[in-house]
Amino acid sequence: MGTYIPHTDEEIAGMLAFLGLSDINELFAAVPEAVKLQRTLELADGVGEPDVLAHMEQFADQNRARNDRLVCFAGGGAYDHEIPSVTRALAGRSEFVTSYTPYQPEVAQGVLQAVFEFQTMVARMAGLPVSNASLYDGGSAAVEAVNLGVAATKRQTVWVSEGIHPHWRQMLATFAVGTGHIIRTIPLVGGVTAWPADPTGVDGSPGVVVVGYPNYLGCLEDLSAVRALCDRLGALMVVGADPLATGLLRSAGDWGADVMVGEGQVFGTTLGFGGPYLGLFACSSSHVRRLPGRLVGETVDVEDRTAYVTTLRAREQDIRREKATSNVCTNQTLMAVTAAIQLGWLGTSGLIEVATRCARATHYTRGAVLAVDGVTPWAEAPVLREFAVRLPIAADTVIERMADAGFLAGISLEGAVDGGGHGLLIAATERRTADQIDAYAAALAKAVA
Amino acid sequence: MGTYIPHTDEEIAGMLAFLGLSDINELFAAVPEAVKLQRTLELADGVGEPDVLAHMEQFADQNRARNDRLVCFAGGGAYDHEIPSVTRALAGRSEFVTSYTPYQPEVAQGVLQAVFEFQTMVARMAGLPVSNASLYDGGSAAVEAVNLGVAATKRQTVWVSEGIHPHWRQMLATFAVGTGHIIRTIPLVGGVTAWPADPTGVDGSPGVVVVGYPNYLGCLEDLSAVRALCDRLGALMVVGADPLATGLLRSAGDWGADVMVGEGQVFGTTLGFGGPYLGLFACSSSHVRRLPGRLVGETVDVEDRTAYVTTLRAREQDIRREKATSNVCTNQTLMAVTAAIQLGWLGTSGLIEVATRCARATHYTRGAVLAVDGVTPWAEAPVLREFAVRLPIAADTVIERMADAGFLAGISLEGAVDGGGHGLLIAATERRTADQIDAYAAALAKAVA
Amino acid sequence: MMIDENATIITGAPGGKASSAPLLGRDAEPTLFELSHPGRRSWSFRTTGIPEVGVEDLVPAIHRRTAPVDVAEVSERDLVAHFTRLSHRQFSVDLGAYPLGSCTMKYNPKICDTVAGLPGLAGVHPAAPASMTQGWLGLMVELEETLCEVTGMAAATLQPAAGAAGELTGLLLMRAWHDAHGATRHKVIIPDSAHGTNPASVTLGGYEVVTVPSDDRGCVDMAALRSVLDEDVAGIMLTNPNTLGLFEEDIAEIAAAVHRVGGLLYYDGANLNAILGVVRPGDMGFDIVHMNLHKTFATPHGGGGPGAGPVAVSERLVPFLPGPRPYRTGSGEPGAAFGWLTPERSIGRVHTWHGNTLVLARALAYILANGGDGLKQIAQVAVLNANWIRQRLHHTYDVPFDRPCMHEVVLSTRTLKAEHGVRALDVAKRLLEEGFHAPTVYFPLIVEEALMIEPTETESPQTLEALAVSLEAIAAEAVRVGAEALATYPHGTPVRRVDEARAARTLIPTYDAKD
Amino acid sequence: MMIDENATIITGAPGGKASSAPLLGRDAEPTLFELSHPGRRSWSFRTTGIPEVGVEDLVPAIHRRTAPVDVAEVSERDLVAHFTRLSHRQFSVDLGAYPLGSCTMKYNPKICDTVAGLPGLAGVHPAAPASMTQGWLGLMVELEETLCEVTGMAAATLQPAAGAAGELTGLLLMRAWHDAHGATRHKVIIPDSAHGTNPASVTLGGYEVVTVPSDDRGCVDMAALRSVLDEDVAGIMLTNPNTLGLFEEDIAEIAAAVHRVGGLLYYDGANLNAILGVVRPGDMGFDIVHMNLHKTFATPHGGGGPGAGPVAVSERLVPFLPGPRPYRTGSGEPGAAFGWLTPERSIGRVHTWHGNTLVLARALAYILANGGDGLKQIAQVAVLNANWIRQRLHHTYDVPFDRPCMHEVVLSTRTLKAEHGVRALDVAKRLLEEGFHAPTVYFPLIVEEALMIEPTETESPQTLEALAVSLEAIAAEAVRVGAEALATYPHGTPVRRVDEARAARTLIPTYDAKD
Ligand SMILES: Cc1ncc(COP(=O)(O)O)c(C=O)c1O
Ligand SMILES: Cc1ncc(COP(=O)(O)O)c(C=O)c1O
Repeated sequence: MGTYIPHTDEEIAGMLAFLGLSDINELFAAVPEAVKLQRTLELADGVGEPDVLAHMEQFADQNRARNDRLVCFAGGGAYDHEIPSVTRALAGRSEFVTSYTPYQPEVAQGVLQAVFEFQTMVARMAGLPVSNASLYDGGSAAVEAVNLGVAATKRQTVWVSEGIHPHWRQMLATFAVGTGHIIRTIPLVGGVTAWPADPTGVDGSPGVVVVGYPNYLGCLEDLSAVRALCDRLGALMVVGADPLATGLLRSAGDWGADVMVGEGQVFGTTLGFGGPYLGLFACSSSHVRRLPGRLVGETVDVEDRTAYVTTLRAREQDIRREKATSNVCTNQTLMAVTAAIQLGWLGTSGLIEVATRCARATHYTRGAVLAVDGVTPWAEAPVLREFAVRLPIAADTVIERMADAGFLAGISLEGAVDGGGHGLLIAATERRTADQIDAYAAALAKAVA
Repeated sequence: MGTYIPHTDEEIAGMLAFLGLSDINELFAAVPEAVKLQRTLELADGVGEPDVLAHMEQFADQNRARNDRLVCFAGGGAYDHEIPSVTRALAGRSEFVTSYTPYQPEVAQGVLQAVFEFQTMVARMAGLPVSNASLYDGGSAAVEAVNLGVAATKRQTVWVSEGIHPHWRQMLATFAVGTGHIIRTIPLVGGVTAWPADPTGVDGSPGVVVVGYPNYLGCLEDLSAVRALCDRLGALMVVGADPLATGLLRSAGDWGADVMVGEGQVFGTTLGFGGPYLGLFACSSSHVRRLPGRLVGETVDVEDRTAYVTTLRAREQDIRREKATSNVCTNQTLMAVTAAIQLGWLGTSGLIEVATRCARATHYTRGAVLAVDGVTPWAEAPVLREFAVRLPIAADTVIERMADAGFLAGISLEGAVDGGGHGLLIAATERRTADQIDAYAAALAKAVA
Repeated sequence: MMIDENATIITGAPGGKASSAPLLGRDAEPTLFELSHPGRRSWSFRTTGIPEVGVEDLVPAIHRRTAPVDVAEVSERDLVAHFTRLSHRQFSVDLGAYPLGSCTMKYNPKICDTVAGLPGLAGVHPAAPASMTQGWLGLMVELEETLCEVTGMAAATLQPAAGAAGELTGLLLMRAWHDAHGATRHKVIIPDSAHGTNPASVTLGGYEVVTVPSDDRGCVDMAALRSVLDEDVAGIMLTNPNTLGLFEEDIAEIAAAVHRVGGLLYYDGANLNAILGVVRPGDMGFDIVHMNLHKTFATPHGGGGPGAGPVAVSERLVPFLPGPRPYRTGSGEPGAAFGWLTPERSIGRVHTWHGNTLVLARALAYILANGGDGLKQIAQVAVLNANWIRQRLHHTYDVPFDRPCMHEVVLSTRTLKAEHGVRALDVAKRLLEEGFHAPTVYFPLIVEEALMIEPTETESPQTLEALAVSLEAIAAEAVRVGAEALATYPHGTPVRRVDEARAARTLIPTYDAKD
Repeated sequence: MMIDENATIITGAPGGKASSAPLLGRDAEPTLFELSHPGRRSWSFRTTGIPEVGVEDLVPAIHRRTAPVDVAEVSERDLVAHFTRLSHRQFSVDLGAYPLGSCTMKYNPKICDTVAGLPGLAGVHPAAPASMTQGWLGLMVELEETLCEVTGMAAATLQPAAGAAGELTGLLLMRAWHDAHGATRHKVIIPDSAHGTNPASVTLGGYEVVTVPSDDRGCVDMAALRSVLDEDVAGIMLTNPNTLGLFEEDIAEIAAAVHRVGGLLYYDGANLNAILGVVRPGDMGFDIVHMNLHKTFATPHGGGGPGAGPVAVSERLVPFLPGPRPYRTGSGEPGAAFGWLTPERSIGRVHTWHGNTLVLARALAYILANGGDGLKQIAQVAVLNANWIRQRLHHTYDVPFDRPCMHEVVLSTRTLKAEHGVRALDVAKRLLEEGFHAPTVYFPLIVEEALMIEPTETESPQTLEALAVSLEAIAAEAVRVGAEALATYPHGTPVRRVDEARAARTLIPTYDAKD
């Protein structure tokens, strides 16, 4: 029998007999012959685990850009942060890994409490009172935030800063086709969003304004201006924030945001070529009944002991169906638990420390890189843990050359901002050393020469 | 405070105050100034975990003979067997890893039952009714077996076949100095032990006879002759058996052994440069009160539920003190639990399968190697999963040359048997493929040319 | 014997006893915030040699936060104890049978954890160019081709992060296709047995939900379906086998009818496990298919995610797939065998990067281990197990649609409730006490007091036996002790029945919301 | 509602319910042999391309076994469930405080697991030549040098697999040294407070045990010691701080007296954690020192092992150390910096290979993380924690030797027993119910009703607080409810008090021994 099937042939025969059947294929009598597959699947037969591993290791080996081979200076929403053994060990506990969504709270307090702690941590970083139990990734969190904002303001127009991750903006465009939202991109000038004084054109006044903090170019924008704009327009303020940066930066809520969304990969989740990551979503209390996704709340059991349970379920698809606030069901719980563990490891001082170390490494890198002939700043606005430069030649070429020198140089700004082809987005995390950065700058000098 | 110390300075101050102390060094008032260390330890200050890992990875990198770099054909009591993810995952459960010897059975049923299952599996492989909860390694198990035998027969002379692992024989010699045993090595002829017809010389008749199965050269000896010998001499028969080989071979008990000892590394423990490994020890019921080490037995709790507990404790050092059967306290429990898991994964059919695959690979390798010019068999006796050959040049030289070709060629017989300098011990496990073996033989042809 | 009067409390924070370790299973585990004590720490970082510039020089004043984010401060030792204890308060597949209907809680092979942890897969930045990520692209292409063979479709996107994301992606594909053919349509049909994500996705896709009833066979009522089919119908979403665990026998007719009015068929792949290698959605006439890799292909559910919901489509819909997509360039140059391509009429991006990639890697490893032969056996035994349970229990519980089922069976406590007031929930909670996870309850909505049991193929016959014996015993007990007594269960769990109403009434979504 | 009469039992084996998961914590977990069913399997191996020769052609008939070894046959899924459930029946450091005196159950950093799993360390064959294992040899030399600095000794062997193995190695070194100096001696002195392995090792070393009593300070009675010292004394074994947690203040005098008669001093390093960086055995006059890396240097105990018991010696004993030993060759050639060397008068090999090497790697990683500064803080806080417990509880329990202790404190229930019949065992079992592991009981033997508490430095103040509160509450409860009631504990553990007498009376050492 198949690799992970316990049954022996005798047992199968016995079970079939109990069902009054003689052949296992009779189980599929309800399937019309006409549609049945009349051949076997054209896939290789099953192989032993060692062969499977060997096969997968071949793929792994063909990835040149693994962070144990190329020193990583790429960011853009996915960062090469320290993941301590303790986080891997705890997040790998099979009780967390192999359980389903906590439908039976009596036997799911482990996941429920961990998520409750996660929600508390996210809310504190966001400076907002409510956080959900996770969404797919930063981009999907942004989409849900826009849906919430439009539903709240009943206005379909959405202003999105060009400083929002280009992939998030692409997702907003994709899903707007279904929801009918009108997405208007507000350009960056000098690294910060140039908000129009007033709504122009047919779109009308926006119900939602979305801004990045720091934005995609790593720049820090003055969000008080955005808050003022939203007040004037009566729009919801959605901030796409880097949660790790909150170790040093004012929180979204502190700037007056109604909703904070973000990418939680920075808290203990491996780069993993982009997934699974962790969509963060926090908002003000007034919007809790429009919250997308699961929400864990504290309560008590019949013996009055503290207990946790998913709550406000009436918002969700399985109950509200076509009127649900979102269609999300399976989310990224394990990454949320991982983040709670990683944040527990960082703690209050560690969150500040890691943000500070990233900022130091980034500023040190920026200095070294801008000292390279022909490399100039993309924008003058202040940066924290990531920055963009203009190269004398195409960024793609430079990235290829830098790989030969042992570095993943960064991300080309091609397609992200106008004329981005010569733009390179560079991030240096707490894992980068002065030696690595100096070598990087030296290699860059050769690469652009 | 130190890396893994929770205390804050305030807490330490508070605790000192509670003790009426003002300085933490006052805690060491009982230590005479004269002997106190008047300087700080000349060791580097503590560093963060990433630095520690980097330091240890350097060592790892400097090991050329790692089985992910050199294809392993070395055996000699330590084998490169398959260790599935499932064994690693289960044996790595922190409840097994971070618990102490099960002194409180009410909260140690996990380890106790796993060890009870281990004992059952070892006893079944040994063909003997009793197994202990593990000893340090194969060699220490052999030493304990000899101690038991001498105690049982009150005769200090021990006959040890030259086919017993040379390191085991060295250990027997080392510890005999303390126990006063007289160890006599009985030579191998044609790969099998040439037992003397009768005791000769001053030593007198042996109380214990120790033989390997298969022996160090991989050869299978006819143990019925050894049983007959022991009957004639009134000696205990101790068999040093390869437990994995019992998938195909008759068990020690089946041959009439009184005690079986063996190296349990083959069941899920990594090569790890030789430790921690797993000493196996099984014997007949008549010797249970002389059993060295811990023994888990089944019993019931006050509610008559099945429970497990360490038993016959009166044999042990903590109770019997200088009259204990052994001084062993901490043993290799985690490796015993690992072996139980790995054997559970193998199961009845898998134990046969892995032994068969090793035998096939070994015989295939033997054929290919003996086809190489100038390479001849060391002995003609039948082999199972390991064999020895005579090389035209020094084995050490060949091993170095083979490494350049990507192989750990085997183990030199220098010091193991007379004239072993040109002898090479070769093992091929179920992990070796025909391609690897063919390449090995080709490389060997070059190496000896 | 006396207790020290002037014993000083050195801290108010609760101590690290295994209070919640189910070894003892009584007390609650304090939150990390309660265990927290100012000044404790676990973190450590590497030595970098980078000058320690002050925060003032790094962050302009207006951006700098004044008060730190209060996360929690614990030692690594207490961090480990806390989460290890929490794990002991959590049921999981690794602890026992988890017959949660519609969720396919099969065994998650450990080998896949090893695969997901390979440095060469886990350590790759998603923005690295194709030339440096050939392994990942090759893996994804191989998986896509495999999934297409399994579903009988032409091509697939691996971007959707879960089933619901796949549904919405599929509906946007539907919309794009109709738009491209100049026909704006407004309605999408779903059966009343559909999962909640279906209607929710339809709305987000900008369509209006039209629900068709199930007939007495538990299948789509053909007459009702025909009555709602017209030129305004963009398509229909079906789960087959459906959420009653029954195969939609009229699928060919349904497909023909829907296609006749120009509609498309969407296949909700949540139940794909039942038909692997037996019948393929593509051969049934479906145009769009999502798969839940975290169900059918055994990637672990992680307590509620991550999953992966690739969407495969028929030839005509390929130009609309989300992009960029990995593809075979056909080039022989090293590092150029695979590349990224965005279909010319792509609906655009539906994931921030390329999907839940490490989940994809796990799924491929699982498929390779099983192979084409193994996949079919999975379906066979999954269906066998479910039918054995049905046959064994159909005298003990009501079976609303009592005929051979596929991979899951929906029982009901209708009679038990009518005669003894015992509800499905009571049976479920009582089963927890037996050491099993509960079945899915009250779904599908069209079955009253539903108990939806999906054993999956990895539960051994003796486990089925034990499950059946427990369910029989509970039914007998229900009659014997009555509803009230049964309603007190579970007793031996870390917590007993929880006050869900209170949780919603006085919402406490964070530790800070506690008065 | 009825139960199916002709329901067939498909297998007699018990099912895979989480019966033992402490989530529910009632039923026992069946053994793997009971879960076993003929024909189940988990194993899989790689494709090798090696011809499938028949067993007959591989094994001569006389050697071939006739019946297979009946191991157990389970699916991988049931294997995982079984051992995961067993793990839920096991207390561990990771679950809570483990104040087991003399065992130093401190937190085991997870980083060390990562180190022990490095392919470059875990994948190395022990017989590979030095030229191909330079990393391992370098690691071992660095550890040896570090341990020598910590103990104040000249050189060390890393071969002994645990403390007891180190003891025997040390005694053989003692014997070798005396033999080399032509004086065969017969006696080794140990205090009556010594751990059982000491006398047991003395016997195996071929010596006769001479026990000296402790005086009213809990230290070696100097007068008694002097009275037994003569030319026939090979040496003395001391634990300092001793097993009462007290520092042997007369250590200098003891050393002088023993050395005067030509004896050697052996240091049992089980309690080294108390004095790291404060005072070194070598500076106290010890000639031979064993360390328990699984205590002082935080390598996990694994439910009873593995450990590592390196033995360090003073200059004069170096020539006798076990061999071969890794050493710095001084050569600059690549791959030749380190080599193996056997001391000219070596006592020989004491381990099959080079010691519990992966445990050694963990210990070095731990030492590097802590550093010289951190090691001293470990001793300071370990001693601080123990003294806080002593001070806090010395009115509640008897403290036989009520003066400042080192890393552990020995309490006694003497008064509680006299007045209320409550024994140390009852307090220990009652403490299990509170979620703590019990202290060591009835050791050292010279203290009646001993409760030996070693908090270690990694337990936070709040954990100490909780432990103290529980012990105070138990003492109060003992008075309130009396001995009988207390003797019924624990209640909430997977099993309650077990019948140890029966286990010894009717021995069941394997599943097959069951009637
Ligand atoms: C029938 C059905 N459809 C859709 C879904 C949604 O899939 P996901 O949870 O992966 O979003 C589920 C999951 O429970 C389901 O059972
Ligand atoms: C004081 C003392 N000496 C010696 C030993 C024996 O050490 P091991 O268990 O590592 O053999 C112990 C271990 O408990 C001990 O506490």
